[in-house]
Amino acid sequence: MTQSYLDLRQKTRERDRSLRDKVMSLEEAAKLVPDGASVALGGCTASRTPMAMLWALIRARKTGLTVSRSIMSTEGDLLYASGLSRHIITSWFSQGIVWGVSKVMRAYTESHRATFEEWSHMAMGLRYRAGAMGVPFMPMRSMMGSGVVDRAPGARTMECPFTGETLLLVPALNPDVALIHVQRCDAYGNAQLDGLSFMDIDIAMAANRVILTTERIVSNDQIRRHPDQTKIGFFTVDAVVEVPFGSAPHECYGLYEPFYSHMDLYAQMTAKDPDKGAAEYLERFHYEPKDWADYLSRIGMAELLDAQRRGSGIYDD
Amino acid sequence: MTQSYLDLRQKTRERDRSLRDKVMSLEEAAKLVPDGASVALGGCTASRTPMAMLWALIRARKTGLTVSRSIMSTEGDLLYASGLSRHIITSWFSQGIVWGVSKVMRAYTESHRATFEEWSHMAMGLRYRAGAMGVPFMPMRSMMGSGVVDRAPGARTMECPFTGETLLLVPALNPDVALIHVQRCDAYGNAQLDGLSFMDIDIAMAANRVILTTERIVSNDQIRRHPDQTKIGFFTVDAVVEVPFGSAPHECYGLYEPFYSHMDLYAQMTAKDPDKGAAEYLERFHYEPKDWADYLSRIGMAELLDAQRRGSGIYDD
Amino acid sequence: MTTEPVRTAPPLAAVPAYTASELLAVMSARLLKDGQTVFAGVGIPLLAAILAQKTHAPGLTILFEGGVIGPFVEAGKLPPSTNEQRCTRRANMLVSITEVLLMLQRGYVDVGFMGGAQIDRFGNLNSSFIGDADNPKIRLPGTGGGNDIASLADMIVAMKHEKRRFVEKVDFITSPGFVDGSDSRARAGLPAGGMFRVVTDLGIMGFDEATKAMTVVALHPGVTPQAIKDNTGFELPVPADVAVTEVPGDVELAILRELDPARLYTA
Amino acid sequence: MTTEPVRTAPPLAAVPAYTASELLAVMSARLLKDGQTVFAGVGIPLLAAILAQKTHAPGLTILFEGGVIGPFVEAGKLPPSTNEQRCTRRANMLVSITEVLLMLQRGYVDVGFMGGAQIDRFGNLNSSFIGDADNPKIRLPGTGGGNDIASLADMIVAMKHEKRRFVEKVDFITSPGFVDGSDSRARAGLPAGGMFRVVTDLGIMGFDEATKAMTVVALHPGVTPQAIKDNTGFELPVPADVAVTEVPGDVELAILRELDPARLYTA
Repeated sequence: MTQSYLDLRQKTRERDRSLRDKVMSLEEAAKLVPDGASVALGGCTASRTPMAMLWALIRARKTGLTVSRSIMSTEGDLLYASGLSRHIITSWFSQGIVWGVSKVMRAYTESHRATFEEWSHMAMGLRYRAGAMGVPFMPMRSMMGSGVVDRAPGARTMECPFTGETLLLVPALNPDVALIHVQRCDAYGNAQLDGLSFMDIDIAMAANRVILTTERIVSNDQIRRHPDQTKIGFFTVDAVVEVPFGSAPHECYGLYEPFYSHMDLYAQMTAKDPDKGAAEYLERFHYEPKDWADYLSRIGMAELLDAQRRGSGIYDD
Repeated sequence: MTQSYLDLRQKTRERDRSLRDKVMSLEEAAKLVPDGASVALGGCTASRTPMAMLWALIRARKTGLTVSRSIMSTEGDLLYASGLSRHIITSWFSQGIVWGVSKVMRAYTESHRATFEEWSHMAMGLRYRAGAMGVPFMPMRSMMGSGVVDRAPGARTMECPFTGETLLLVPALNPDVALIHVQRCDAYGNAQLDGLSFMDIDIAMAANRVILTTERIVSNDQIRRHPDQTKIGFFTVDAVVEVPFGSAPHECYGLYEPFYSHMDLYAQMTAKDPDKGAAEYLERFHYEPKDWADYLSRIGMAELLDAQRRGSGIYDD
Repeated sequence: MTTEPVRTAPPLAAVPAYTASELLAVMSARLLKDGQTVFAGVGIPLLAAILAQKTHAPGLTILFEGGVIGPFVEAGKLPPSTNEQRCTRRANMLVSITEVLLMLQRGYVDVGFMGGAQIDRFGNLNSSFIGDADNPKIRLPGTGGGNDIASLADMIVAMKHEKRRFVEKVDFITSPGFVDGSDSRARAGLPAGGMFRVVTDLGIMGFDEATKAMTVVALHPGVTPQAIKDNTGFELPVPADVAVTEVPGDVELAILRELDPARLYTA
Repeated sequence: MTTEPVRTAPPLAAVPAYTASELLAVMSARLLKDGQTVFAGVGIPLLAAILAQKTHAPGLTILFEGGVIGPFVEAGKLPPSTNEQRCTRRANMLVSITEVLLMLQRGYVDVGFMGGAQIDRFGNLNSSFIGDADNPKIRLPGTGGGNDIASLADMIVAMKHEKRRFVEKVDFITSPGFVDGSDSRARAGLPAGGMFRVVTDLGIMGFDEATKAMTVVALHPGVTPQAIKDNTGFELPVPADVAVTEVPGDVELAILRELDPARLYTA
């Protein structure tokens, strides 16, 4: 599971890491994710979820992915229901606290049709961080004494050679592909994030391929005016796709909050018969729309305007 | 050397970490640094050096400090010559490449009057990072095969339990006190850095006490308008001192570049007889000035204006 | 994000002036001290922390798992999770999730404060599985940062007091309390932190210094020792001289209702 | 920041059109390929990298140890170290020092490029001690990031070719080359990276694939095999069919002189 250093170096060496235009469509970017790949998602819960990219992968009928994220919300349900992934690695998995426990997650895991591999939130973060740093593990001080550690593949305790203390070592996570949605980046993939960065910076460094979706593509000159705001560097990025409202119905910091009515609709659709409800949801919002604008139209213009008004409010006094 | 977790926690627990006014004078802040303490310095080489705070400590005739920094420039010489510290832990130690090897460093180390403990630059960074994370070590992949590792106290190799590879473990560095100079912070110690952050964020998290000097104290409201720009949090900070040109004759990003003529003067003064030259320099610029403004006056107004003009130029097109 | 929300029924003791959730929030808030740093989950913990800020602890610092330090949440705009932009309102600092959890590990946090779905005699919490982990009756959302917080900070847990929630042994330890009691927590690799208080709609519980078993510290007005024992799935000692809490005050209740006018968390 | 600056005397071969430092910079620049990522020290390495950017490698990405990715240094404003604001001019990204060094460890850097004070047969570099480390004749500034770069990247070293600098065994290994030769570098825990080229005012050296000992790859115009051997403190093989480099071109020299009008690094 943990990649040897030489393997990791070799994969990185083979990538074209130069400053070059990487702009493409969602459909082209989807081709960069092979069936069966391990994929990490940026954002957290209902925030900066790379929804448009997942939407494209579901439409492309990809299968067999192993998908990791700090915390999974509705996108986790859709991964299971579409067959895009039946193995999810995360620390918490449900639509969100106000909507209670996910019925779809329960249906798939309790029937053993899918796996939810649970790690503590810090362990997820440190697994990505080890991957970002090019070392095979990180030492940490939680998870021990719990049932979580017993079920976490690869986690192991060690006696610290400096202090004699018991530490937990968690294995590096170097996903094949990372999908990250950002507020803005340039055509080369220099991304500047506003607000909460979650685990995205480590994920981008850890992955062997990075696909950025972005609300806006800006000029390289604009990026260079504030280089200390660049949080993901072009040399880690392999594809750039401009997708306005690319996290909908989740939020994108400073631009739009979650589309709450639509989130409620999703919860209602999946409440009674999760399998049927999720299938219907996928049909209506993923398979049928002719393009991303059509997807947004089906969510609804009033919803979009409301989410945008609330989103930009974070900068109001 | 490596602090046990319970010791580290206890020290942190005893600190008042609340949101409160911490503004004081250089002289008051100097009292927070006991003789013999281990002290980490922010910045790197001739950039954002906490020069004013060191100046105050030298004037307060403190002694016996163990001082660490990513890279030491002229402030290292002054630590040796003033007796403030005779044990320096760093990765590179000399005024700067253009001035060649430091004569003062050579005089003190070659005569065994002082110690220069050498670690690789990444090892310095990872030692602070381990300290910042609250773990006793970090694994890394350099220093091995060199003479540096043999002389680095506490560094040890391990066989990775995940990959079988040989890794180096470097021990956490949790300094008693960190001295960090920033462009701006509020009275509580929320600091926002522009440009290069060096190792300052990790140092602030790792230390058991943090003294910030700042070019300007701004309102907490101003900080809260851009919370994602806060790089050092108030809860790690114990003292805030406003000192304009607090890194002079070194640089502070976006505000002033190094005072090159003065740096040349220092090199000249210490070139022939390093002991005598450094003593004279200390007398003239550290012991004699009646206050910080007098120190700056002795460096010279024209020098200051020139450094400031060059410094602000980084934002010009 | 730690556990499912505490959706409580009307309080057992007949005090119609406030709901069980309001009682929980008020009692929890009073446990927080001015100047402390508290790592709070959404729901009752967040409400309680803001209530404390607006009453006796104006210098309380709140941390959210999303990477937020020192925010001031606006009345009527409670965040739906600790990882969304509403959490960042007027914050002092935003960092990554990993960084904010590492601050906890480094020791900068005084109190971890979360809700609970199932707890046992030694304060272990379960938010992962009801039934056998390999073949669960219910797959719950999991730990989130709950495990990290419980492993590294002094804990306050706010939850509804029901026999099915207060069990002899949790089905699964998601977030460790004192594990098997006495020094087993430290022996497992967790020398710092541990359960401090469990606040319920019936009373406030602490833990015996030696055995680390749960014990009652105070009862809410109108709650008898027998009532709390009857609602607990294990032997819960009630000292003869047990304290009785003060009922929620009008100011406390008014603040809570202003914060959560839609009654998302306090119904 | 890696080693002391290369302060060279006039070139041995009588080609008055350029200085030894200019020769070093030009020859080094030609080794860099378009699209590569190069971790550069100040002095000749930086000059060479910018020269490459302005000639055959416009897509070359420069990294500086101070935490700078993809800057465009201005002519006449060469930074005095890799850790000051001049390094950040029109950069794509600024990160901490630790992060930029970790990018190297993660494998994002193609080439490490630094100066050298003392090198041995296996490409080990010394910038720490002349003489015995416990009682040195000269205490040098130390490794900086030199050790990290040499441990983790494919290395180009630019330095003056003198017998006292090219020694059988360095007094102290600050930055490892191939350690004791053959597979000893990998066995020491350094499976990746290693010496690629050493560029001097006399020629360009590589390393034998099996033994990892230094060998001549090319000589500069006018330099004889004997001359390079005479200036080397160990047995340095020169193949019979050794290549000869092309003299620095007018454009290359013009660019260098525009970059460093004060001749800080090219005198």
